[in-house]
Amino acid sequence: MDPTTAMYVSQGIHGLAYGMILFLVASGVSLIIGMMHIFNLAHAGFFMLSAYFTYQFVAWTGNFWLALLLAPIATGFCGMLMERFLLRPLRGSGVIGDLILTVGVALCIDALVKVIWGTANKPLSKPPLLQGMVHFAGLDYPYYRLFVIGLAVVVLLIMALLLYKTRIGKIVRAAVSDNDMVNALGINIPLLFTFVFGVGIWLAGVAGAAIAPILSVFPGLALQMGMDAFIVVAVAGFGSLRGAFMVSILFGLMNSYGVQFISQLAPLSMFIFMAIVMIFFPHGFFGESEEE
Amino acid sequence: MKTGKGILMFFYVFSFFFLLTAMSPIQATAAVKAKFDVNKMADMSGFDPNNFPNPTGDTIKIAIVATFSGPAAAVGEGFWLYATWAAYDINKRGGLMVDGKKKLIQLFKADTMSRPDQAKKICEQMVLQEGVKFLWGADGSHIVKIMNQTANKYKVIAVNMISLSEDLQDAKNFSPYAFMSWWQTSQVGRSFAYYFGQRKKEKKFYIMCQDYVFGHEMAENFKKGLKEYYPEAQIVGEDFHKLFATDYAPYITKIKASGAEVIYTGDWDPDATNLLKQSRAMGLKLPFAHIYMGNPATLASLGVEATTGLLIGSPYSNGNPAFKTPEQIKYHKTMMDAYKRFKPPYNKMDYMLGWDPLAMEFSWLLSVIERAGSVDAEKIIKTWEGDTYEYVNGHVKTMRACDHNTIQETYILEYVPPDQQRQSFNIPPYHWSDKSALYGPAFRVPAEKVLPWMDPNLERCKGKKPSDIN
Amino acid sequence: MLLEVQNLNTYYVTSHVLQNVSLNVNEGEVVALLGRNGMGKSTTLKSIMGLVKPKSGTVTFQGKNVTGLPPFRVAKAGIAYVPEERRIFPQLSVMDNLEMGIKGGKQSTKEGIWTVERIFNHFPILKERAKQQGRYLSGGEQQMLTIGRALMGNPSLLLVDEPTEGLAPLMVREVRDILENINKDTGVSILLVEHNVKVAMSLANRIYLMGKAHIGFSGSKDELEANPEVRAKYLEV
Amino acid sequence: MNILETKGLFHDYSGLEVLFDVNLQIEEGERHAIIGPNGAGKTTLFNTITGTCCPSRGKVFFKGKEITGYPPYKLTRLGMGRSFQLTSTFDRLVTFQNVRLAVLSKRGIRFNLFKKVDKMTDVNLETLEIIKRINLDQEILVPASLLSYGKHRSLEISMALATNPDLILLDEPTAGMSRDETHTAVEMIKRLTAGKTVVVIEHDMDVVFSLADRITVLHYGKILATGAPDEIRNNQAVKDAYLGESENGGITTRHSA
Amino acid sequence: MKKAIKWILWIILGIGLILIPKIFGIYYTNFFVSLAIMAVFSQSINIELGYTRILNFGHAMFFGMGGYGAAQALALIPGMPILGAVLCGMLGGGLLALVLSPLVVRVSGMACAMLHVAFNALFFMLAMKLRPLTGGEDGISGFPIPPFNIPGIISIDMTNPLNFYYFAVAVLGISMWLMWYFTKTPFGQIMIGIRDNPKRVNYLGFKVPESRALVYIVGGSFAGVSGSMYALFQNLFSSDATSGLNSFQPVLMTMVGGIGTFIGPIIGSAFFSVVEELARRYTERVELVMGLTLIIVILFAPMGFMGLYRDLKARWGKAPSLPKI
Repeated sequence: MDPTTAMYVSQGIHGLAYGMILFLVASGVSLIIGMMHIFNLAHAGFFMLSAYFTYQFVAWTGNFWLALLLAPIATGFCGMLMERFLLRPLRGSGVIGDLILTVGVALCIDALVKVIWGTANKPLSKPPLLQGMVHFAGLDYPYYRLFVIGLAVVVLLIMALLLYKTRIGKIVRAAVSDNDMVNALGINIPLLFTFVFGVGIWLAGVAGAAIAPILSVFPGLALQMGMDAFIVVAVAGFGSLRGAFMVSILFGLMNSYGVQFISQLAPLSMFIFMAIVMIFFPHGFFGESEEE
Repeated sequence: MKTGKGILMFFYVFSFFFLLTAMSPIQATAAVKAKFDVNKMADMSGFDPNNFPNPTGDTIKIAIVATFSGPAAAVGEGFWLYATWAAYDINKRGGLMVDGKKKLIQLFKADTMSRPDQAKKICEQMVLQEGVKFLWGADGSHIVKIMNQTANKYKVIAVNMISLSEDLQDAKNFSPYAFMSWWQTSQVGRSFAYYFGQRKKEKKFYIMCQDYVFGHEMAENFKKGLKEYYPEAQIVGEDFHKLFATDYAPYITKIKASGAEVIYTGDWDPDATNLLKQSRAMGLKLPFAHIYMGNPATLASLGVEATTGLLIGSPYSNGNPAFKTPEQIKYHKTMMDAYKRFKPPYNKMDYMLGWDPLAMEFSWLLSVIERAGSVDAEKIIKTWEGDTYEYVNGHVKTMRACDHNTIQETYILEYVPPDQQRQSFNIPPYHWSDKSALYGPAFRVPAEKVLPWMDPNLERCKGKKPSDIN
Repeated sequence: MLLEVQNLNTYYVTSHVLQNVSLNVNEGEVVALLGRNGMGKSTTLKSIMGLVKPKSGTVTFQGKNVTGLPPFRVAKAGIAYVPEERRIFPQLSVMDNLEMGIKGGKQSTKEGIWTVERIFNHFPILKERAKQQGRYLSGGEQQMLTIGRALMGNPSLLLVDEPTEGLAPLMVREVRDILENINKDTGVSILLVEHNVKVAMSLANRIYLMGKAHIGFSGSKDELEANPEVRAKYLEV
Repeated sequence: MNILETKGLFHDYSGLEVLFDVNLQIEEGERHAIIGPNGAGKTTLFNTITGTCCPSRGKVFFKGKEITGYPPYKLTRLGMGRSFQLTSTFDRLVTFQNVRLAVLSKRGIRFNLFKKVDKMTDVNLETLEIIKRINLDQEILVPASLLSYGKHRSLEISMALATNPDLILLDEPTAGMSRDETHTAVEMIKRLTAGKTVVVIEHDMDVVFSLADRITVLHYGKILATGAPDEIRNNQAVKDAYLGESENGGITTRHSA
Repeated sequence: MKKAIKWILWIILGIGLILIPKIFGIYYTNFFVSLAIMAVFSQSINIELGYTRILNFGHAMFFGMGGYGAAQALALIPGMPILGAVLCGMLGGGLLALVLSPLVVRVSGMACAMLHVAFNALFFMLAMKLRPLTGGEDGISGFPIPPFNIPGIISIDMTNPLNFYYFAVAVLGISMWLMWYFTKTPFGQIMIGIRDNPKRVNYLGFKVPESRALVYIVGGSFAGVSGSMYALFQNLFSSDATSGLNSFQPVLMTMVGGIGTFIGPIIGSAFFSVVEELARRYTERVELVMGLTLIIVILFAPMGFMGLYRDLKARWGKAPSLPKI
C-alpha cells in the first residue's frame, strides 16, 4: 500500500474505532429511551465514572483485564440503584421531571468524582499485551485501537444475542412495543426496567473502561462524550439501536475524513448535519413520531 | 452538556510546565530594585496548604480569584498553593510594614466557577464585603477581563497571572489598576521561532492548537515569529481541534503523512496529555514544541523514550547548571520537604517538581506592597510601574510602565533522559525524574528578542518603544 | 368460586366508569359480559387484571385477594388476559410470542400443561406460521395468537376482551369454536366480553348485561331469552 | 336546504376502509343521531367532516359551500361546533375561563394584546350568562379537571355551543355519565340547542330516541339505514348489525389488519 | 378596600426596591440585579414552557442574540443610546425566534425539545467559531456603556453601579410587567388553552400554529432583553452564555419555582441564586449542593414550590389541588 492510500485506510479505521465507542454510549441512551422513555442526561457521567472505576481497579489489582470486566459491572450497578431509588418514584411525572432529575444526578457524579479522586489527570497505561503497533501491508496501526474495535464488536454481538436469542431479550423487545401487555403476561416490569437501565449504563461503562487507556481519566470527561452521544441519538431517532449503530459509524467516519479534508469545518460538520436532519426529520432518521 | 466550559478549564495542570526550579542567577545587566532573598525565609516546616493559618482582623487582604469548583477545580487548588506558600513565609516573618504598621497577609478563596457572571459576583463580594485590596488570578481571559473591570471600578489592584491573551492590555481593555506579570502569546510564539531559527535543525513545522481564541492566537503568533526569525521555515500543516476532543487519531495520521519535523502546540490539559499519549501510541515520535504538556504523571506513564526531545517554553527557568548556589539548593529542599508532607489534593505528582515559578509571582506582588508601604492602589501603581524584581533563580522581571506588561528573557528547554538531566539538576539524585525525560539544556531567548506586544493605540504608550521601561 | 368481584368502583380521572360492579365466575364456567360500547365492559376486565387501579371494592381469585396488585402478580395468581385489538408483539415471531406467555421462562413438563405443540394442535394455522413475525399475521391469526399466548401461562381463568371484533364471519365462527373447545377440553374458565350477542349467547353459561357503568342484569341464557325487555334495553336498537 | 352534506365520502386508514361511500344529508334545524356498533366509523366520519383528517375521496358541503379539508378553526369561524367523545376542555383553567375562551372566539377577539381580558366587561357578562344556563354557577372558579364527570361533560358541550354555531356535532355527549347525569344532560342539550341543527353520535338508545328526529345507522363504514326512529327500530338489517351475525351488509369489505 | 391594599403593597415594593442599595450595599444590589436578569430570563422561558408547553430547551440562543445584539450595537454604532442597545437585544432575540418559528410550530413534545438542544449546540459552536462577530470564548468586551440620556433633561452615568441598578430595575421590572400583562390578555388565555388542549383551541376557532409562533417570538424577545441587560451588566458577553448549560439554568429555576405560574420563575431564580451564594460561601462543593438540591426538589415537590404551596393549601382544605402537567 502506498503511504497515501495507507493514510486514507487508517483514517477509515479511526472512524470505525471512534464510531464503535460512540455506539456503545449511544446504544445505552437509545435503549433507555426506547423502553422507558427517559432521556438520561447522566449517561455520560456514568461513562466517566466507569473510567474512574477502571483506574481504581487497576490501582488496586494491577490487572487491566479484571478492571475491564469489573468496572462496567460496578457502574451498571450504580445505574440500577439510581433507577430503583430515584427514577422509579418519579415514574409518570413527565419529560421535564426526568430531565431535571438526571441533570441533578449528572452534577452529583461530577462532584463526587472530584471528592473521591481529586482533580488531577489519572493516567492509565495500556496492558503490555496490547502495546505497540501492528504492521500489515504498509499500514501501521496500534493494537489497542484494534482491540477496542474488536471489543465493541463482541459487545455488540453479545447484545444482539441477548436481544434476539434469549428470553430476556425477547421480553425487552416485546416491552418496547407494549409494556402493559408484557406486564399482564406475568412479567415483573418494574424489575425489568431496573435491569434494562443497568444494562444501558453497563454499555456506557464498557465504553468508559475501554477508552480509559487511550484518554487520560479526568473530571469533565463526560462533557464531550455526552454531547456526541446525544447527537447520535437525536439523529438516529429514539430507541432505534440499528439507527444508533449506523449513525455512530457515520459520525466516526465523518469525523476522521472531515479532519482529513475539511479540517476547519470538521468540528462543525456534525452539528450542521444534525441541524439539517432535525429540520427534515424532527424525530430522527429511524425514530417514530410520538403522539402528544 | 457544555462543551466549552473550559475555556477555562484552564491549565488544569498548571504547575508542571513551568516548574523549572531554581537555577543559577544570570548576570543582571541593570541593578534590580528588589530580589527574593532565600536567607531571610522563615521556617517553612509547618506549611500545609490544607490548613493555612489565615489571619483575620487588620490585615492585608488578597483574593485568589480562580476556579475552585467544576472540571477545572485543579486551577484553584494550584493558585491556593502558590499564594499560601509565599504568604505563609511572610506571615511567619511577621508580615509587611504597611501604613506604618506590621500587617499579616490574609487570603480569600474567590471561586469564579469559570463563569463571567459568577466572577463578577465574587470579585465584588471580595472588594465590597471583605475589603480585599488585591485580586490575584484568574483562569480564562474573559474572567480576567471581569476581574480587571471590577478592580478598575472599585480602585483596587488586579494581577493577571496566567492568561496570555494580548487584548487584555490593549487600548480598549487597558486599566491602570491591572497588571500582567507572566508572559503573552506573542512572546511564546516568538521564543520558539527564535529558538528554531538559531538551532536550524528542523525546517518543517506542523501547528496543532485548540479551536478557540487562545489556540488561534498561539498559532498566529508562532507564524509571525517564524516570519521574523526563521523565514526559511515551512508550515506543512495547521489544524485546530475542538476543546476536550476525545480522539486525535485522524489528526495524528494527517501529521504523520505531512512530513513535519516538529509539532507546535498550545494545548493544555487534558487535551495536551491526550494528544501526546495518543501520538506516541500511534507511533508518531516527533517532538512537540509546547508550553503545557509537562504533566509529570503523564510523562511518567509514557516513559523515557517517548518523552525525550520534547521542547518546553517557559518565562522562568534560565541556564544550566541549576542549583549552583547554596540558596537555590536550600529553597528547593524546603519545597520538597513540604511536598512530602502534603495531603490530598496537594500530594499529587503535579507538584513534584516544585511550584516556585508562580509562588515567585506572588512574592513580587508582596514585595511591591512592602516597598510601597501601603495597600493604597495609587501608591502600588507608582511603585510597580517600571519596577524590576529578581526571582530566587536569578530571573529578572521588569514591569513596563505604560501598559503594565512584563519585559523578561524566556527559555526553551529540551527534555532529556534521566542520566543526562544532571546538567540542570546537579544535586543528588541528579535527575528531575527517573521515570521520564525532563529538562535538559536550556536555550535563553534574550529579552529584547521577545518584548511584549504594545498596543500603538494605547494613549499612555504613544511615542514609546516596546523596550522603554518607563 | 373461582373469581369473585365485589362492589368494584373505578375512575378515569373524575369519570366514574365502574359503579359498584359485582360479578363472579365459577370453576369451569364461561361467563359473558355484554352491553353496548362505552358501558365499562373492558374497564371491568382491566380492573380485575390490575391494569387499571380500582378505587374501592375487592377482587378475590381462588380465595386470594388480588385487588390492586400489579398486573404481573395477578397473572402469576392464574388469570390470563386476552386484550381487545389483539395486542401481539409485532416484532417477535409467532413462536416467541407464544413463549412470552410462559411464566418464569420454562414450561414444566407436568401432565396437562400447555405446551407449544398443544397450542399448535388447537391452532394448526399458527404452526404453519411459527417463524413469521407477528405483524405479518392476519387479524384472525393474531387473535388466535393472543389466546394461545395467554394459555401458555396455564391460567385457571381467561379474561377475553372482544375476540371477534373486526373479524370476517368465517373467522368469527372459528374463534368461537376454539374458545368453546378450550373450555370443554381443559376446564379453563372464561370471562368473555363481547358485542356480538349471538357468539356470546352460544358460548356462555351465564350472562351479565352492563348498562352505564353498572351491571343491569345477570342470569342464565334462558332467563335472558325469556326477557325481551331487558334485551331491548341493553342490547338492541 | 341541507346544511351539511357529504358526497361519496371514503376514508382509508392504512389499507383499511373505515368509511365507504358515505352520503349523508342533514337538513337545517333537524336533530340527527348517528348510531352503530363499535368501529363502525362514526367518530372518523366526524373527524373527516370537521377537518381533523381529510377524506381520501369525496366531498363535504356546509351551507352549500364545499369545505373538504378545511382546518377546524376555519370551520368554527363558518359556524360549526363540535364536542368530543373524550372530554376535551382546558384542565387547569377554571370553568369560567374555559367558557370565556369560547366567547372570545365567537366575538373574534384573538390576537388582542392591549386589553386585559378581566376588564372586557361584555365578554365576562356573556360568559356568566352561559354558565348560568348550564347550571355551573356553583363551580364557576373550579378548575375543569376537578369538576364532577357530569358537570365536566356539560362544560364540554357548552363550549361547543358557546361559539354560537349553526351546526353542532356532538360525539357521545353522555358517554361515561351515570343515569341521572345522562337525564340532566339530555335536557340541557335539548334546551340549549333549540332551533339549531344537531348531529349526535350516541350509544345510549334512550338518549337517541329522546333526542333524535332522524337516525342514521353506520355499519362497517357504510350507511345501513337512515330514517325516523320507528323505521330504524323495525329494520331487520339494523337489528342484525347490533346483535352480530350480520351476513349481509358490508362485512366483507372490512379486511382485518 | 382590596384595591387599596394592593396599591399599598405596590408602593411598599417600590420603596423597598429603591432602598435596597441603601440597606444592603452595592454588593447585594448587584446580586439583586443578576437575580433579576435571571428572573426575566426564566420568566421568558416559562411563557413558552409553562404557559404554552413549547418545549424550548435552547433558550440560551435567544439570550445570546440579545447579548450579542446589545454588545455589538454599542461597539459598532457610536452614540448608541443605552435603551437603543436593549432594544437591539430584544430585536435580536425576537428575530431569531421569528426565523425558527416555522420549524417549531411543526413539532411538539420530545422532538421539539431535541430540536432546540440541537440548534442550541449549533448556535454555541457558531458563537465559538465566528470570532470576528462574537469574539469567541473571550467574547465582546470593553464596549462603551453610554449614559442614560434624555436630551436636554437628564444624563445619568450608567457605569455607576447604583445608577445602573435603578436602570436595571426599571427595564427588568417593565419587562416583567409586560410579560404579566401578556398572560392576562385574551391571548394569554389562548396560550394556556394551547398548553392544556391544542386540539380544542383549534376547534374553538383559533389558529394554533400562529399563536404558538407569537408566544415563541415574545419569549425570544424577552430572553433578548435579559441577554442585553446581562451584557450591559457584565460589560462583556462571551459565547459561554449561549451554551446548552445556560439553557437548562432557567428551565431548572422555573421548575423549582413552579412551572406555569407567574410567580414560580421569580421564586425559582431567587432560590437558586441564594442557594448558590450560600453554597459558595460555606462549602467548596457547589455542584454537589446544586445536584442534591435538584434531586430533592424533584422528588418531594415535583411541581416546584408553587405546586408544594398549592398541595399544602389543598391539604388544609382551602383550595383544590391541581393535576400535574
